[in-house]
Amino acid sequence: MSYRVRLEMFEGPLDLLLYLIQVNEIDIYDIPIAKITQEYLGCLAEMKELDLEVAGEFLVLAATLIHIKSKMLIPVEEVAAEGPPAEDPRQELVERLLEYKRFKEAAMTFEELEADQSLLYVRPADPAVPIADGPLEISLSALLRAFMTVMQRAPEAVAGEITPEMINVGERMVALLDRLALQSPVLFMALFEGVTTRLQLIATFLGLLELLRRGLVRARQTEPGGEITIYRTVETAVETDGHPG
Amino acid sequence: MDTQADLSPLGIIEALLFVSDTPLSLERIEAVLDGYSKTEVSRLLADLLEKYRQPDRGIVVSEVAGGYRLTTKPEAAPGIQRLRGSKPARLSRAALETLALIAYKQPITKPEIVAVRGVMVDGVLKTLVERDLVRILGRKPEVGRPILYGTSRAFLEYFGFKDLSELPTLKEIEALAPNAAGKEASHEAVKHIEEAEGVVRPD
Amino acid sequence: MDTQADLSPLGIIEALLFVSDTPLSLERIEAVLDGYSKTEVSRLLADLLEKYRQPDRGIVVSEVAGGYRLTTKPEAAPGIQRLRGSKPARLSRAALETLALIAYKQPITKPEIVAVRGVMVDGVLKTLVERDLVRILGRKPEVGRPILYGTSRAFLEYFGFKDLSELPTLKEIEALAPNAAGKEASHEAVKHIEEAEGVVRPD
Repeated sequence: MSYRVRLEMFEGPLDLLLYLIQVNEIDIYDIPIAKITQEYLGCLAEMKELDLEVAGEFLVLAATLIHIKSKMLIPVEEVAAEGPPAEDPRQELVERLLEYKRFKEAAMTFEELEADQSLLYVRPADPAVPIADGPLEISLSALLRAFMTVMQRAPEAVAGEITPEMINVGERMVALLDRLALQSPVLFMALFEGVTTRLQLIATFLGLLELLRRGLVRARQTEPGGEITIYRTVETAVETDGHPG
Repeated sequence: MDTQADLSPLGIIEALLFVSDTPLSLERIEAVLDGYSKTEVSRLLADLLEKYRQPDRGIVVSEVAGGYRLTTKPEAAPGIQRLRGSKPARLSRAALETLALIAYKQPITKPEIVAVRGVMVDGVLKTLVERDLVRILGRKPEVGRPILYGTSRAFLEYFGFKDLSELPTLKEIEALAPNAAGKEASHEAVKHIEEAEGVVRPD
Repeated sequence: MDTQADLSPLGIIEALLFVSDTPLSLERIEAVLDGYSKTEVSRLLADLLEKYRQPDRGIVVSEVAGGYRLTTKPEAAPGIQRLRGSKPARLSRAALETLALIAYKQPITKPEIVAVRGVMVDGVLKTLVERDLVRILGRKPEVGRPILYGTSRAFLEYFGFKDLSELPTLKEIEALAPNAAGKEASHEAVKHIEEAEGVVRPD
């Protein structure tokens, strides 16, 4: 090879492949797989020290190329003139390459637009602007970040103690409490009515266990093997009752 | 209103654009001005744009992300960079590719992005969400319920688009694009989603 | 378009004043303009002041102790106030953190929230309940019968989730949110995101 290639130059295996196709002036619709595979593997071989994760991505495509190459070696049976043409083993790869190329080119357009826009300056944000009383504005990302921050700051023991690990469980707990607010006691089995997926079933059960553990509900079984009933121990609270302010 | 009677509506709009840290939509200006119809506000904005279109002005009114904003002219950039002693940071190529993919294919999941780019995108996606160019739209109703990503209003501002319909047309895949029509349709769908989410305000 | 020669020095000064968050002194402008004497800059500023002294302008160049700056005219104040009043409100950092905690750890009591956040949360809780983001689920049957809090229907609707199980999981958050090292920076980022995201909750 007359050129030296460094993997960092490329945004991934498809980018590298596109580059090889371009420098060799190859028609993307008729890729000489044997030649391009050899070049591609040659590039990989030059990388002595590779980030394992990155290498993996490049190796996956190497395997694909080798697979296509092997398929190309199998002689195509003569097909009757009116029969459907045999599918080219390269077709899927070509489609992927073209799809990637479209977005790579779009990214280049974006880069130009970014360059243009970076020359336009807006007024610096005024820190004195008071928070208004208008409709509320929160972003989900902001909420997630707030949660991460609060959990990172929290004393470990405390944070762990009130952590039901799965969010689904928390959701089920609330749903169960709501259900029990309407009707209590209720039959254990009735709490699972309308639960269709196994995951939901497990979540509901774990939610119930957690409620029991926290003493927010009680379970009662009058006789062995008999029906289990669930009681709500949470007391109803009106919004103003005991609420600060 | 008496106090503001001293100042022309043009002046008020100019002041509003000056103090706002996001582009102001026609509707918001109309609501603040009070007593002027949308058509009138629209005409006033056109007047203001015209007034600012003078060669010796250093700032201009431009239309972006469903609203109007004041920015400096590009020719003033070297001076501003000297004043600040720095240039604005740019996105990496990986970030730009991922962003392009999200912009055209939204709503899109992480696995779908990975499938096209052929590389892991966790780090890049995180950066884009952090910079608020990309936002979470919800979850895809399929196994694993992956998170759906889309572009934000900040994205439109960042690249100077009025709305998503202004995205440059993607080059069609020649011979191998039997579903090109479907692609266009999905682009339309995205626009509708955006409108519904209030990111792009229909004029 | 790439050289600043295309823009008059007057335009450059206007742009500099526009982007600066503090008044600019004559010396500072002179240093940036490069090639203009102090007297010339002084004259240019006088010109700019004059140009801005038009009755229908909403902004003016004013001379203050530290130098020159652009400000809105006092007559524009009522309009600006209305604009800010219509501006989507943001939750304080404390409110946002408490809301996040309730969202992910519900049902949760006030003492539990306090234990995690390490500060009093009465005011914040009140705001969240008033804003209808948080609801009271009931009282925990233990000493003091603390109130149990959870998120409301409106909370889900606000973020477009069908139910709580659609909230991004902890694992997904970790992949998207900044780590401990970026804590302070994240505050800034959060602020920008809130400003940029054009989601307005129907009241």
